[in-house]
Amino acid sequence: MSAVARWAARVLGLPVLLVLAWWGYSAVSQSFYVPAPPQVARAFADTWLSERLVDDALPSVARLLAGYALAAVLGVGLGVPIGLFPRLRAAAEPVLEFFRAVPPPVLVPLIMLLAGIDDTMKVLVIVSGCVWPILLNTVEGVRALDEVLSDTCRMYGMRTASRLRHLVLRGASPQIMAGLRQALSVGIILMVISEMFASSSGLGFTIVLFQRGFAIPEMWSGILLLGLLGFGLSVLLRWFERRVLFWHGSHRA
Amino acid sequence: DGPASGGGAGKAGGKDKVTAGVIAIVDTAPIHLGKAKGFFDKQNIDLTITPVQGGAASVSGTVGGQFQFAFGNVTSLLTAAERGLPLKVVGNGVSSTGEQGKDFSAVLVKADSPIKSAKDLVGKRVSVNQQQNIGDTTIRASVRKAGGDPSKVEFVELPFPDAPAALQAGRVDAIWVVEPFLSQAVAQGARPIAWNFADAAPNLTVAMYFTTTKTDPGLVTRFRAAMDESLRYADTHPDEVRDILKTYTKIDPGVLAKMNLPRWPTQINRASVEAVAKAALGDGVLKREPNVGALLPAS
Amino acid sequence: MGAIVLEVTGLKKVYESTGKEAVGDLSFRLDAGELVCVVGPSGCGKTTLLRCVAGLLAPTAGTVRLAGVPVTGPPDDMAVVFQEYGRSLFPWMSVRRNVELPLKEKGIPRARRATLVSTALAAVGLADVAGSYPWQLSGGMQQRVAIARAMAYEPSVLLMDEPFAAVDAQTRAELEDLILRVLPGLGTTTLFITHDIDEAIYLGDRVIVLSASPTVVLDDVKVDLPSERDQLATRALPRFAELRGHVYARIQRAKDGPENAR
Amino acid sequence: MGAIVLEVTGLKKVYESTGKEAVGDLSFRLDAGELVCVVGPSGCGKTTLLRCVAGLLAPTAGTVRLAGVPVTGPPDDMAVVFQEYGRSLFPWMSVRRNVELPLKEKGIPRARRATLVSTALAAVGLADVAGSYPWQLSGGMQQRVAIARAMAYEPSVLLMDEPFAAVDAQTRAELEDLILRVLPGLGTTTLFITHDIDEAIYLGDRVIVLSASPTVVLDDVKVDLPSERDQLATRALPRFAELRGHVYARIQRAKDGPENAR
Amino acid sequence: MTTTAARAAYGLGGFACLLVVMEAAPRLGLVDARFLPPASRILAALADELRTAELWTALAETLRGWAIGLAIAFCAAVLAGVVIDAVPGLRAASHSTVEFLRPIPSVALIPLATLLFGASLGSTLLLVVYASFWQVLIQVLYGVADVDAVADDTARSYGLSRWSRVRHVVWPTALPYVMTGLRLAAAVAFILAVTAELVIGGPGLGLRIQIAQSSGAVASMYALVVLSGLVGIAVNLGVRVLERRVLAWHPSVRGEAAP
Ligand SMILES: Nc1ncnc2c1ncn2[C@@H]1O[C@H](COP(=O)(O)OP(=O)(O)OP(=O)(O)O)[C@@H](O)[C@H]1O
Ligand SMILES: Nc1ncnc2c1ncn2[C@@H]1O[C@H](COP(=O)(O)OP(=O)(O)OP(=O)(O)O)[C@@H](O)[C@H]1O
Ligand SMILES: [Mg+2]
Ligand SMILES: [Mg+2]
Repeated sequence: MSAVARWAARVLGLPVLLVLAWWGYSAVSQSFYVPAPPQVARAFADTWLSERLVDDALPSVARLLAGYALAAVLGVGLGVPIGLFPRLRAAAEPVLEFFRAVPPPVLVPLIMLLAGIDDTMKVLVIVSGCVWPILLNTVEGVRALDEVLSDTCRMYGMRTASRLRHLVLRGASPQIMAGLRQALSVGIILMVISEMFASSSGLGFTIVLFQRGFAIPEMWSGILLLGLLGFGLSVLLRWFERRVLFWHGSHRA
Repeated sequence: DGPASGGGAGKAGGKDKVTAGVIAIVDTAPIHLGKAKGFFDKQNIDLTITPVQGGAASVSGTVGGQFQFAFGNVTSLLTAAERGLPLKVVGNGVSSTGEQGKDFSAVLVKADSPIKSAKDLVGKRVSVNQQQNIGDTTIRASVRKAGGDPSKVEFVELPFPDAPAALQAGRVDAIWVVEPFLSQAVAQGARPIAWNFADAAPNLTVAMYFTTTKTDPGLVTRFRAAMDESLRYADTHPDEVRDILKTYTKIDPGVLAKMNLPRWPTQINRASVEAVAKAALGDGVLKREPNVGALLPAS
Repeated sequence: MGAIVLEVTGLKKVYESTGKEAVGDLSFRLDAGELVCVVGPSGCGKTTLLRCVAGLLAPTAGTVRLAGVPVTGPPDDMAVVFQEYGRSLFPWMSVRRNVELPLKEKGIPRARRATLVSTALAAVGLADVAGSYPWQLSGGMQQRVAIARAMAYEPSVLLMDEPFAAVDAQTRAELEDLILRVLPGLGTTTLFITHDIDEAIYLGDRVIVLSASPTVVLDDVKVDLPSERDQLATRALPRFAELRGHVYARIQRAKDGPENAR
Repeated sequence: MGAIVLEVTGLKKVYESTGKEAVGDLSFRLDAGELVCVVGPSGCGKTTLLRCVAGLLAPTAGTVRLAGVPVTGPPDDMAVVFQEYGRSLFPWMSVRRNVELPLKEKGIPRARRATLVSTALAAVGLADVAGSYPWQLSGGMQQRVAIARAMAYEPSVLLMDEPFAAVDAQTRAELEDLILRVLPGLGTTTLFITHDIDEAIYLGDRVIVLSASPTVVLDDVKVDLPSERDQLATRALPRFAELRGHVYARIQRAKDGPENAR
Repeated sequence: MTTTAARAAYGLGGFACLLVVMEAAPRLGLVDARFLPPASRILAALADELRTAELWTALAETLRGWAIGLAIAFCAAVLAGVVIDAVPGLRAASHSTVEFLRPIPSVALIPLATLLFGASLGSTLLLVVYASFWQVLIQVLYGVADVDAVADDTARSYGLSRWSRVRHVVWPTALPYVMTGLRLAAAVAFILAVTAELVIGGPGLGLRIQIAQSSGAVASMYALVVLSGLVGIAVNLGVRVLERRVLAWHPSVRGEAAP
């Protein structure tokens, strides 16, 4: 009982405080754009506890997961060689930094030009944002590999494939996990942005539509859903992380 | 009044400091022109024009007290009013020419497209810059007028600048664009099949200037006066309009010289606003019958 | 013994980051199957030497040849026990997997691998922690895992850098005897760095005494003790004490640097 | 000697991750100013004991008291030399800064700090690498930096975990004598873990012999040698050999675990 | 081995490849040159742009919002990360909130931003700070978790105060992560500074992009995008220089000098 209560206090304490603060602010400001929590809750129930969840949210989440997975593969796949070879890094970094600084609202039209306006485009938009934290963290994680450990691998004549698998990926995994965590929320954000273009359904599209239609409680309910989605996915990621990083100081029992 | 930052209203040298949130497009040429001509100074208004990107931002900026006046299209304003936002229209913004083939807004298809008229849009994919807004409402009007079933048109959102490329690549069947993209796309081989603003209502009022119900009525009157003068001047001096466009847009000079300009009458076409409201209600864009009378100014 | 396996000629290493000349001018040879111990003061360049021999560090001058071939990268069939034993184990692998991985790489079939691993772990007294992770072990146990890994690999050349530094006296004696028992059978040529003079004499066919850095070879002592060695009997031999005294005196002087070397 | 400084009663430590009972039931005391050496087989729980005494690990049962006060976290005025010397140095600080940081924290004025740091570094023979970074040093040099840091701190309780494991015989002897020379003057009470029995007897006022884990105290040997010690003379005493033999025999049996302890 | 000059040469080489691709793709008809002009035309438009004074004021305006926003976000996130790590239980208590707030897109905050600040610097700052704050925070949280147990024990046993431990042990350990966070946040902050101007209005580079976009001036639009990219490269160069200074001791940097 008390353990459950303590757990609940830990997980829910801060959110409850924040909701109360929001409530207080909405009561004081009386602003049209800051509805009170009950209003948002009602809007949430009306809006999302319906077929909308299946029609709008599910396809969005599917695209999000596809983009995220692709970004993870791409980020790690590129990050490892870039981290391992200083010359490749020197050559690739300016180009990558160039693309990294291009804002999605102008990148999206370019992607539309090349990939059309359907799901492919939306997935690519998600990839285009998610890949950076994973890539950068992978590169830095690979660069920071323990020298004694990599010398050990070299001494025992480990082939490239197994060196990648047993040393590089594992050794860089704490930092890669940081990148994966970053990318999760970036992915959700880009899911919304991608649906601001060439869409007629989707979670992000619906939120933007609410926003433009001045359906403010509904818009906040959508944001609430995004937050819950982020939280839910992060719990999954934490579970995964605990399995991957069980050996790391931060996770040892 | 709102937080200190942003261009709030205030007195400067006996003049009212006023900030207007306005999209940097062809439609808003009069306010730029009027400012350049000193029409606002004449009304003791020290006007700052702040570019905004769309209706939602101008509405929230106005409600938040950042702008005293802003520019928004009819559907956006009707939606905001339906939601109970305390908005009040000041005066006309921009109107359709009402002439088929000579308006500033049209639905285009590829040169070799089998689509010949608005009726053929049924079952097809049409791009609009924003859904549930004036674009799809007026296109449905075109389809209805041509005898098609407007509920069977599929809309996707594409910003105007990106629409011609999507059309060329065959990713949509038709696009809705306004000037200068209209002239540009036509020059690149696209073919207009419907003039949706002209179809929707005779001399459709497309957008209006608005403020909040809290703004000082004296200031509103003076702004209206300056704005009306600007509209009249713009409507009668198309060359100066084309010149002023060079200052705040980057429209290619070749396109600029040839493109169709909208009309800028000072009178709001109430009937057209009510028609749009009715159509929007019918299409489900609006949920309730809006109180058009309360939104529009008395005269 | 047999042919020259390892030949170090005029080796010199200057660390660029500090400009420190760690190794001055080293030359020596190892014959096939020999076990040669290297002693020298702390910081004299033993580890540096080992890393050059292993092909992990490019010498500033001089060459290292293995079976006549100049070493430019880590050679095949060589195993190393690093001084930083803790960092040389994969924290994400169990002890067993740590020992097994190089064998897998070498292409040894599964059944043989399992035997090699369990034999090696049992030999270092860690049979019961095969499933543990390195960070669940004590320092000495970690070091023994590194030793087990090297032994299981059955290398033709083995480099060990103070491999018994973290184990207690008795375990150390057992490990010394393990080395003496196993390596000759495999024909392994071994370079064994230690700071325990008794150990060097007890284990080695020869003892190379290094000076303080910049390092040179101060002495290359042939250990003419009976090849059958025993912890109590061998160490009690008068010749053992003699050699010990000799090496000790050499090292005493070694700390004063290369000038006073000879 | 003086009052009881350190009192370990019924200490027991079970590592939860593996369920391993590292320390079974340990009780002993240290008087003020005493230097007590702890020997025991590899993996018996010496480091675990030290970490419990340092307040870094919560015991499963039993208590550690320092000057009568139960230890719940790292106590004031205590210095530790860790077995993993390499990881206990901060790679982002020069050697000098590594030694200086705890002194700064203690609030020692700058001038005195500088003296303490340079004295300590000179004492361990590292005066000339004060500006280097730990990763530019050899293993033995790193270990000596850790020792210098502890000595400069002038703690009232000093815990050392195999502090001379990585240095050569001669340096080791010098460091032993350094300890014997400096600590009594400071009145420091010292718990010194080693696996070198000779060293334990040479240094200690007492030697605590631990069994294999789950650890118990196997023997607590009073070293009744003259308190003035000398590397050659003391080690040559018949009593030294006697004590050595006694402890060695104890340890021999220790590996068989606590059942066969007494 | 890889000296600064060599690195620069490699970097230029890589960039040249990009330009070749960007020139070739429209010319070979892989993309429609009307919608994506070849690199030469984009660069010519960029040269034209660079000659106008407005561009430089716009750039300065954007960079101002970027710099202020990044500085606020960075300091706040580092502080928050360190506090979350230092106060027992706070990490667990804040986890759900952090994970809830992080995925909220800055674009969704636009109404709130315009409501509070209109099309002023305040709006830009709100969006910039909100987006880049999390990037740094997460890196800090992972970085502080990377502290070596022995190093931390050492600090604790020598009686280092909590603050000293943060300063001398936790912070240097987290620094490589923080530098990555800074690089991530710098780009995100720049992207949001531009996007905020693009979406809300407000003077700056984003507004110029938006005007070019809504005027159908494709080459100018891409010229401005290229300019954003170049700014990104410059920022990264700066962070790399900083990194070589503050992480000189770290394997990732010190290894660079050695073979
Ligand atoms: N990465 C490095 N950068 C600069 N100097 C170094 C580096 N590694 C070692 N040195 C220096 O080279 C010298 C020899 O170091 P090395 O590690 O080879 O000594 P060692 O003989 O193994 O000593 P020990 O017995 O203490 O391990 C030392 O003076 C050390 O400071
Ligand atoms: N983090 C841990 N998790 C689980 N078991 C551990 C952990 N640390 C140590 N042990 C176990 O506890 C026992 C005692 O370890 P400890 O490090 O105290 O030994 P030690 O006496 O210091 O040995 P050495 O002389 O080899 O350093 C060992 O069996 C070890 O496997
Ligand atoms: Mg060494
Ligand atoms: Mg230990």
